[in-house]
This record gives sequence, structure tokens and C-alpha cells, in this order.
Amino acid sequence: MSTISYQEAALQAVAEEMRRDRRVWALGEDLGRGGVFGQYGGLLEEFGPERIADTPISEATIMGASVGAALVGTRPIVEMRFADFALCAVDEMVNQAAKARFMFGGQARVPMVIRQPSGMWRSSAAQHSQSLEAWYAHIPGLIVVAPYTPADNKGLLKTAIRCDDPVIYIEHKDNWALQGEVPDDADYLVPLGAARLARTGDDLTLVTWSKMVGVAEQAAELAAEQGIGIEVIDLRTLWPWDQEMVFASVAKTKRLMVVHEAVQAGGFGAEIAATVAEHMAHVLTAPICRMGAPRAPISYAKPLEDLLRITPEQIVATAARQTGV
Amino acid sequence: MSTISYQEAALQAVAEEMRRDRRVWALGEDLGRGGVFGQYGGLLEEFGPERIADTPISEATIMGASVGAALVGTRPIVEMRFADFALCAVDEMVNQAAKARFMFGGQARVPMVIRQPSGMWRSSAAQHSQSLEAWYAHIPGLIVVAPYTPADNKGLLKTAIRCDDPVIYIEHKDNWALQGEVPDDADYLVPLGAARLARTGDDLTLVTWSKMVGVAEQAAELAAEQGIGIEVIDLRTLWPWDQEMVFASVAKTKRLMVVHEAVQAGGFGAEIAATVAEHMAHVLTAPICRMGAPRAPISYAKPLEDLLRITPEQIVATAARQTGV
Amino acid sequence: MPNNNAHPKHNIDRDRLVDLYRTMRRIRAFEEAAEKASLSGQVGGAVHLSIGQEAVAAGVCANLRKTDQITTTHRGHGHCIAKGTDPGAMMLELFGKEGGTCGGKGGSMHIADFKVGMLGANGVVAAGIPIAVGAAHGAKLLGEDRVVVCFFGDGAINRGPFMEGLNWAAVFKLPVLFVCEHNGFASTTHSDAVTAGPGANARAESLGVEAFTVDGNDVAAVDSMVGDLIPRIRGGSGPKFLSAHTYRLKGHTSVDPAHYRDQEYAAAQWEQDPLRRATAELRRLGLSKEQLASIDNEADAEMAVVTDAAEAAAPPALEQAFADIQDIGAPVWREQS
Amino acid sequence: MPNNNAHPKHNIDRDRLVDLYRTMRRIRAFEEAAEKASLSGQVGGAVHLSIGQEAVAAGVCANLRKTDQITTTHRGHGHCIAKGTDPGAMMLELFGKEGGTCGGKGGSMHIADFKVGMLGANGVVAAGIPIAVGAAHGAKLLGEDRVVVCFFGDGAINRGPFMEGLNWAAVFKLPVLFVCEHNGFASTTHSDAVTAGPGANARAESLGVEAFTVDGNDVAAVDSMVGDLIPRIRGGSGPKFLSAHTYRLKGHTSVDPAHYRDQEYAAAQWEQDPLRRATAELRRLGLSKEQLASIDNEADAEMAVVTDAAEAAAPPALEQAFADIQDIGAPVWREQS
Ligand SMILES: Cc1ncc(C[n+]2csc(CCOP(=O)(O)OP(=O)(O)O)c2C)c(N)n1
Ligand SMILES: Cc1ncc(C[n+]2csc(CCOP(=O)(O)OP(=O)(O)O)c2C)c(N)n1
Ligand SMILES: [Mg+2]
Ligand SMILES: [Mg+2]
Repeated sequence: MSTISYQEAALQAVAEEMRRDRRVWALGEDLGRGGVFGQYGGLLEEFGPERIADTPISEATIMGASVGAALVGTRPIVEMRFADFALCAVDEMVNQAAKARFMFGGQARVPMVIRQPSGMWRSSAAQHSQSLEAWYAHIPGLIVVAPYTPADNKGLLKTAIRCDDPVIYIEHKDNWALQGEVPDDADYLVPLGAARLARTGDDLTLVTWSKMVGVAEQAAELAAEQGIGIEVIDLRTLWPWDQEMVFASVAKTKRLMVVHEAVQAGGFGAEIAATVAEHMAHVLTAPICRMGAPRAPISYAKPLEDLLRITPEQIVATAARQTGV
Repeated sequence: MSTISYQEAALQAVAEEMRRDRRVWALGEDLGRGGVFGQYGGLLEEFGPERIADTPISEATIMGASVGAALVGTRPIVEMRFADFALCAVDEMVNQAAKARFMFGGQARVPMVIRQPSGMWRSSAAQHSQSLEAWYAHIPGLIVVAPYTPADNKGLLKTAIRCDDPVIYIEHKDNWALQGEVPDDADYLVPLGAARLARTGDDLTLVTWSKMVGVAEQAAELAAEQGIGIEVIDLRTLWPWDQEMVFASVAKTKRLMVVHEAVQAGGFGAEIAATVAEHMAHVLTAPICRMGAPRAPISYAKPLEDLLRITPEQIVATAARQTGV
Repeated sequence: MPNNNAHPKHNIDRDRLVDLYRTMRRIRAFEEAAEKASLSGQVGGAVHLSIGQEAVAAGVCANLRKTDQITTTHRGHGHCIAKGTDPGAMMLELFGKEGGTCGGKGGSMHIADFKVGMLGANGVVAAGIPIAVGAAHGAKLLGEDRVVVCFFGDGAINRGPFMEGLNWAAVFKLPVLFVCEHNGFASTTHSDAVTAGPGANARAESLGVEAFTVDGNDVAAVDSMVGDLIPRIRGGSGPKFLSAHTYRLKGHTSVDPAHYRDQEYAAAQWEQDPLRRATAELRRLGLSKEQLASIDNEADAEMAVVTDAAEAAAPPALEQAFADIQDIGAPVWREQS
Repeated sequence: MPNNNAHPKHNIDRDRLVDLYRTMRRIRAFEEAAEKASLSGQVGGAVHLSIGQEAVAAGVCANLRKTDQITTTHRGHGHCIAKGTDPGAMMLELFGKEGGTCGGKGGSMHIADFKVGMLGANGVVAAGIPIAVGAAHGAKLLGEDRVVVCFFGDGAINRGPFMEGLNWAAVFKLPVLFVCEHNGFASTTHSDAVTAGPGANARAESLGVEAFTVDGNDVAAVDSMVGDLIPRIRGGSGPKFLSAHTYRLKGHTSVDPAHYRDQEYAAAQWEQDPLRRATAELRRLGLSKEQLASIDNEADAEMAVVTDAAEAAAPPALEQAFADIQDIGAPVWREQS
């Protein structure tokens, strides 16, 4: 175990997997200078420009060429820089990467990891702040991962790189500096599809992911002072998501809240809320509750941007209403 | 009133609006030959090649140029041919069209209608069959419309063309030939955001849209024979959706089913189900139920394709379970 | 500047031309059978015929090794057959049957046959370009001695991925041959009307990809030109571009009557049918009418057999609808009522 | 072929050069103030400085009418000022304050000012290209006599919309001037390393857009060249393309030390600073040191005022977060605790 940042944890994951498997390579703009957030720092020196490939500003081809390179047996790590720019490569992601295995009757696989740094970050405004994980969860053929802790960013990124199907890998830009204990083990893997019980509690199950896990933990801390026990589940993988853990928790707490940074309307919280409503209505003692962003583009001005951020206090207030405390 | 097809209704809408407003024009591939489904047939002859513009195969620029042309005061109707190809123009739709008004502080508007023929249609396989309405409902700045009846395809398309914000306009490919009574009135407008009560019933509210409305109506017919009264709501507009009508119906029937052709996981049905679960849990006497496609790419072979189609019988069986009949 | 637009002088060997002719004839016979099956409703989905364009497929692929790879488009039957895909499996695929190249899950627009290096047709115009470039990038990374050929149409050169893909191939000096089949149409639109500038080759050269032109209805010319280019590409000289001028003798899809084109001109183009031209050349080289007819009959017979077999074959097992989606998180198959 | 690469002979009028210099100096002063405010944390988000590239903005926009329009990029402050946007509103925008060009909702990367024909900066590389082309298409449809100038960088020419947009403009013969600011970098990458072929102009010509080159650090040359091109475009001759060679004297963003470049070379480039070059020329034309200093001081004073004002200004009203999204279906503002 070492205490390192979310960014260093990812760097470790990539370096270890590149050492382990010669077929793994990374491509994107500015990777040779460490990537836009430093998350590829030093890799060029170790692996050379063929495997840490600087590309033109050609998102569609970064993605499409990766599909081709994956089909013939390499394992590309695709850096999209900001999740927003992946919107320049959607055909390649959704019509090609996600469907090739199925459409070709299982003849080929598309092992690629599509890194999409996401979320609100320092007044980045409407085109550099989006959280679009719900889109990818809706697309057959894609796995969707959104780690919160540094340890998970190591273990899940490594598992994603070893996965034979395309993985949308969502790192939160506000998390790069987050410190945490991370196993040094080069075989430290976190399984896809398994949630993490971040905190136990008896009164309310709060399901969340990515940066909101930290906010939820703070909320749970505050709520505990008011006598409300919030159980926080860090979903980690959005598709497939860990229904088992969520259902077990809801069976215990009899209440569900889902919190995410993304727009609430059509967000992935709706899927969780709907699934629980379908299957666990009989145990619920309070209406399910979602907290997501209003359906508004993200503003530049800090006070307006902040308005779209969910705070621990808001969560506690909602939890208090929901639990009747 | 005349009995005409869904396709002819749309053609009428476009022709009438182009006559009414010189700023309205349509652009896309092959429009001069009537468009790929004949939905622009004869318009070239009336309006000329400037206003019925044949474009290169350049989806990103069809969309992006339309944003520019809308910003300066024209009102483009953007033909995407198949919804699947709109995936080549997502930056332009989501980062540009949807956000320009807000991002620029209200200085400009983006009046454009983005037509996306959607859905499964005659063994068209994985890249020509998708239903992705949920994506657009998740994006601030976009309106999402999915008409089922020929009359609505006239009235809603006209309203969409007159709307000053970008509208994602989803026509179902299997609906082109559908006949129905359509008002001849050149000012026949159907308001955005208002659902249509397609059939009344007391036992169960079924919310759906697009081609599935017809399937739901058949199901309601069959269910009535078994003594189950299904109220069918044709949502018509997905964003904003008519909560009022849905809530009123659920208040009456105390049961909700949402049916759509799109993949169930992360589909727009989840939003409706979650919203009802949040606000109407106290009136529900049965768990909410969603029916959508499994999270699978769409197969070419007819029996496999058919497997992803929801049938009236499946709806009735589910309704019977839900109502305990 | 080298004169890349001259037709290479070709002095083709008779046996080689016979082989090329046989490939073209098999493609033609396959597509004629597919056309019939499409019009009769036995084959679903859209079927795009390459009738009139067979010389490009045959002439290019005759110069490839089995380990070389290709990507193609919605109009790709010819490329598949020329690269070595079994027409039996292709016809099963068109009929949506078990045993099809993709198990019946892809259909005409998604045929793939990885074991012969056929990396997939594509339903999205130009989408195969970055994929081909990536396959070549992969070969380079893995140190594998392969060339990738990327087929696309004259309509595709107006999509962004065309430009991005060529630039990429040139930047990374990848072993790719880009083959633009200039058949005059982008669906029902004359491609000239929506394509500015001097043409595909100028675009390629501007992106650092050396470009060549060939009469795409002259199979010997295509063979000779590509026979020259492939070893250079294999030798590491970077990507090359070839414009093959041809004509789409049929409509955009099997059901398109193509009323939008000059009917006289279209009819006259049958004179340039690559099969007809190859026949004339073979006759000149001494092949008898009977020898040619036997090739034709053999091809027709082969395709009659595969069509009958496809008609008779079983549909895919229903659980295939949920197979090969992803290892985790895919729907679970359950027998339904 | 005309020699489009020659610098036009320019014999510039002194008063005109003074005006161009003043524009450049105001841009420089604005950006130096913005840089300081960014480094001090008063301005959030990414701030991309065009220091060293001012001659392009000034020289191009001096030839436009108010009714003409432009689109620009993440590095667009100069273009905005040159087109006539009020630096006060721009600085308010950078500070995220009420009264900013976009009410504080856009920031540096999304400045727009429709009343002077500034149709928006853009956070997505090359995204402004189709938008500019569409604005010109709109002008043509509406029969309005306007020219649209589209600014973008040398990194943008590798994105698909670049190619699609140029082809489109040529096909529809639209009144667009494409201006490629070749500053050597695509973020931290040398653009040469990821750009194949002979360059932007060859790409433009291959797409049917006549292309020209100019020394982008010589404001008089830019002015003269664009002064020649705009009337031709306005006259209906179709789109034109201009490569302006310049150098990004600062890092990619205000916080980028740009260690990745040759430091000696970068330092030497200050010799080519367009302001320095214009100063020398103005001195040659008889302007006194004092006269120049007074222009400089005026510009600095103007920007000091707008910066102070921006600092002091009120933040936008919170309800603006929900305003101007869409007429129906937008969230409703409610005062929160
Ligand atoms: C991105 C995209 N846009 C539009 C289409 C519809 N479409 C299918 S084939 C075709 C014409 C393609 O022309 P070309 O590339 O010349 O190929 P050809 O059909 O002539 O072989 C079009 C527009 C598509 N499949 N994909
Ligand atoms: C589609 C897209 N990809 C990547 C980025 C990140 N990015 C912002 S500016 C930039 C470099 C652009 O280079 P160039 O076009 O030459 O403009 P310059 O910064 O030199 O003015 C990059 C890669 C982006 N904003 N959009
Ligand atoms: Mg063609
Ligand atoms: Mg640059």
C-alpha cells in the first residue's frame, strides 16, 4: 500500500499493464507530454512513441483506428481528453466498437478502453464539463466504469485494460489530486460489475458513483449527527451495475436515494430508481428519490456553476425528508 | 380531413411551412430525388435546389452548417436519413446546437428540426435500426418529439419547424405507410409537450410513443377482452413530457407500465418510471413495470430481429400479471 | 511529379486473366442470385450490388496474401469473394441463416470473414477507413508483415473520416492501400454535384498519400497497377491511394430503378462492362467461346447451389440474438412462450 | 497556377498602419491583463492567449464590415476585439460577471457578440468551421450581402469537419474566407509532427478552395492580402483560404510554461513579434516614440479600466443558470436555501 493520487493510480495501472502485455498501447493528443492532466507522465520515456502515440486532433480516427487496431489483436487505451470531445467520435464508439463483435457473429473482439475525463471542473463551461455516462449505459456492447477512489482507479483501469470488450472509462476531473491508499501489487484488480460499500447505515441506501461518492460520504457523516444512518454504495461500474448489492441494501434500509452529478432527466439514476421501483416496491417505506443536475447546460461563472453542484447539505436535507427525521 | 399516410403528412407539413416562411429550407443527402423514404417527394420541383438542398455525405457539416445557418436567421430542416447516421454529427447536435443559445447568454437562437428516422425496419441490422431518443432527452437545450399518428406527424412537424429551439424529430421507419385522418388546415399545429390520450381504461396506465402506440392499442384491445382496461397514453413529445396527463391517469388507474422499442436499460422509460415512483408511490397498487428491448444490438436475421420486438401478447401477459387478473 | 494517371502497360498472362475473369464471373453470378433473392423477398434488408465494378475487386485482391486484410462498404460482396470468402457462407448470411459468415446477425452490409482477412463491410459510409488504418497500425505495432486494403466509394470522400484517416496513415507511415471506387454515384446523387475540387487523388496527395488512377473496368490494368503498388507498400513506403474509375450498372440498391440517371448513357455503359471487356481480351488471347462458357456455367452453377442451400438452411438459433454482445452485462437468454 | 504564396507588395498608408497597430496593441493589452487575472485566479477556466498572433486578427478584420461575420476558436480574444467587440464586456465575461458578452455563462472560450457579427468562439477544435460555412449559406439563402470569416488553427486541419466544411463551401460557392493561423502548435504538440502532406493550402486547393499564404506577423501584409480577397469573395467568386504563418509566443494556456519547445528558438521569435515589427515600420514612416507610447499607454489604460470594472462587477443573478436554455421544458428557477 502507498498513499498516492487518483492520477498516479491510473498512471501506475497503465504502466503496469503495458509492461505486462506488449499489445497494450495508448493513443491520443499530447500524450508524449504526459497528457492534458499529466496522467501519462513519464510513459513516453519508458515505452517510446510507438506505444505512447501522439495523434493528430482527429477524435473520430483516434477512436476508429483503435477499433481497427483492436480487431487485429492490439489493446488500445484511447484518450479522449475531455468526455465532451468523445462526441466527435460517436459513430466509431457506438456503431463500430460496441457492435463489431455481435454484428460479425463473434468472429472478432474489440478490446479497448476509452478514457473520458468527465464532470464539472474549475469553470470549464458547457463544452468541457459534461457527465454523459447514461448514454453509454444505454448502448449494448459497452461496459461503463466510473471509479471514485484512487485504489479503484488503479484496480478498475487494470481490469478494463484486460477486458476483451470495449470499456467506457470515466475519470472525474476533480478527482485527479485525490489521495488514497493504493495497493502496490501489479496484479491488483477490481472486478467489473461489483459495487463498493463505502459506508454502512440503516435508514437509507444512497447509490452514487464518481466524485459524488465523496460528497455522499460527507453527507452521511453530517446525517449521522442527526441520527440518520445513510448507507453509501459506490457503484463503480455502471454497466453492468451491482443490483445484488443495491437490492440487499434497500431490503435492509427500505429507502433509496440515487445521487449523480449528471443531468437528472434521463440520467443513469433513473435506471436504478426504475429497477428498484419495479422489483422492491413492496419493501420501500418511502418514495424513491433522485438527485441530479437540473436539465441545464453548465455555466462558466462560478456561482452559477456551483448551483449545479450537489452539496452534502442538500443530500442531508433530502434524506431527512425521506426518512421523516 | 383527408386520409393520408404518415409520410404524406410529413411532406404536407414541410411544404406548407416552406410556403409560409421563406426562411425554412431542408437539407440532406438525396433530397432532390425525394429523400430515401420519399418524404421529400416533389418538393424540389416546387421550391428549387436552394431550399431543397442536396448535400455531400457530410453529416457533421449537414448538422454544423445548419447550426450556423440557424444562428443567422434561417430555419433549416436537417435530414439525417437514419437516426444511426446522426451519430456522425453528435458534437454539432449536442455541443453546438443544444448549447449555443445558453452559452452565448441568449444572444442567438438555433431554430432547427433534426429529422431522425428511427427504429427497427425490415432486417436493417445493428447500424440502421436504433432508437436513441433517450440520449437526446438527457441533453439540455434539445426538444424531443416522436409522433405516432399521421395527424401528429403533420401537426407536430409544423410546430417543430416554427419552434425557435432545436428539435430532435423522430419518425419511425415502420410508420411511413401508416394511414390516418389528417386535417387539411395549413395552420394545424399540435403543441409540443402535450401527450395524447389514445385510449381510456381504468386498470392500468400504459405510457408509450412512436410505433409502439399501435402495438399498445392492439394490446389494449386484447386486454379488454380479458376484462383489463388499459389506458394508452401516446407521449408524442419526450422532452418536455406531459407529466400532468401521466400523473392524472396513474392517479386513476393506480398502475403504470411504460413500453418502448428502445433498449430498456437507460431508456426513456426509466425516466417516466422513476418520476412516477418518486411522486406517486402512495397511489400505486402494483409495482411499476417497464417493457423495452433487451440490451442487445439488433440482429439482421428476421427471427432474431423479431425477438427484440415487443408484441401485443407480451404486453397483455404483463398487464395481466400487474393487475392480478 | 510522376505521371500517376497513365495506365500501366500490361501484358497480361493468359492464365492470370482467366483467373481474374473467373473471380469476376463468380462475383457477378453471386450478385445476380442475390438480386433475385432480394427482389423475391427471400433476402431482407438493403442489398447493394457491385455489378459493373467487379474488375476492381478481382484486380486488387489478386495481389493480396491471405494474411493481408481488407475493409469494405455496404457494396462489398465482390471484395469479399475476391479476398477468398466462401460464397456459401455469404449467401447464408444474406438469407439470415445459420452458418452465415456472421451467423445471420449481420446481413449483406456487415459481412466479415476474419480468417481470410476480411475485416468487415460497413453500413456507415467511410467508417471502414479509420478501421483499415487502425488495422494497419496494429500490424505495425505487432511487427506483422501485412498490407491492408481499404475500399470505399466516391461518395465517401466527402466525409471527415476520409481525410482524418488518410492523414493518419501518412503520419504513421502505415501499410495501407486506399481504393476509391469511383462509380459516379453517391446513392441517387451524382457524386460530382456534391464534390468540389479536382478529385479524390488531389485530396489524397494533399494529405501526403501518393495517388494513382486506373481504368477500373479493365481488370488487367487494375491487376498490373496494384501488382506494382502492393510490394512498395509492403516494403515500407507508406500508404498509397488508387482511384479506380468504374460505373454502377445497377441502382443504388436492388430495388432502385435509378430513374435519375441518363438512361441512354447508362445503357451505353454496358459496353464497358468489365466482364465483356475481359471476354474480348481473352478471346484475343485465344480462349474459345466454349472455354469461356464453361467458366460462366461453373460460376452460375456454384451460385445456384449456394442459393439453394441458403434457402434450405435453418435460421439461427434464437439464443444467438443474445450471444457475443459482451462477456459481462449481456442479457440472458430465456426461452419465451 | 497563380503564385498565391508571394507576399503582396504593400505600400501601406501610415494612418491605416496606426489603426492596425492600435488594434494589435489593444489585443495585447487585453490579453496581458487576462493573463494576470488568470494566474491570480480571478479568471477561471482555461485562458488561451493569442500573444504574437495579433496581426492576423487586426489585418483580417480591418477589411470587414460590421455586417460581416466571423467565427473563432478557443484562442479568439484578438478576433473579437478586432471585429469590434467591447473589451469591457469581454473582460466581464472572463471574470464571469453580469454584463459579460454572454452574461458570464460562456467564459473565454465561448465569447460571442452577435451585434458586431461575432458568431462565437468555440471550445471544440474545428467546430466553428461548419458553423461559419452555414452562416454563409444562410446569407446566401436570405440574399444578404455578407462575408463570413472563419478563424482556426493549424491543429484544426486534421479534423474531419475541416475537410467537410471546405468542400461544402466550394460546392455551394459560399462567401467564406477561411483563415488558418499557423502558429506551429496544436496544444503541446508540434503540429508538423501530426500533419502529413504539403500543408493546409494544398488541402484547401484539393477541396476546390483557392488558397493563399501570408506572413501572419506582418500586419500590413495581412491587411493587403485580405483587402484583395474580401471584395472578390463578396463579388461571388466563392470561398478562399488564407494561411497566415505566425508563432504562439506563450504556452497553450495561461498556465502552460511550454517547456516542450526549443527555448532558444522561442525566445528568438520575440524578434518577430508583430507589434515590434509594426513599431519599426511606423517609426520608419515617421511616427515618434512618444506617439507610439501614447497608443500603448492608451491601450493599457483602457484595459486597466475594464479589468478594474470586471473585478468590481456583480456576479450574474443566480436565475441566469436556468435562463435561455429552451422556451419549453427548461428547469424553473427557485430561490434555494
Ligand atoms: C454516414 C452515412 N451517411 C449516409 C449513408 C447512406 N448511404 C449509404 S450508401 C450511400 C452512398 C455512398 O456512395 P459511395 O461512397 O460512392 O458508395 P457507392 O454506393 O457508390 O458504392 C449513402 C449516402 C450511410 N450509410 N452512412
Ligand atoms: C475536438 C477537440 N479535440 C481536442 C481539443 C483540445 N484542444 C484545445 S486547443 C487544442 C489545440 C488546437 O490547435 P490549433 O488548432 O492549432 O489552435 P491553437 O491552439 O494553436 O490556436 C486542442 C487539442 C478540443 N478542444 N477539441
Ligand atoms: Mg459511388
Ligand atoms: Mg496552432
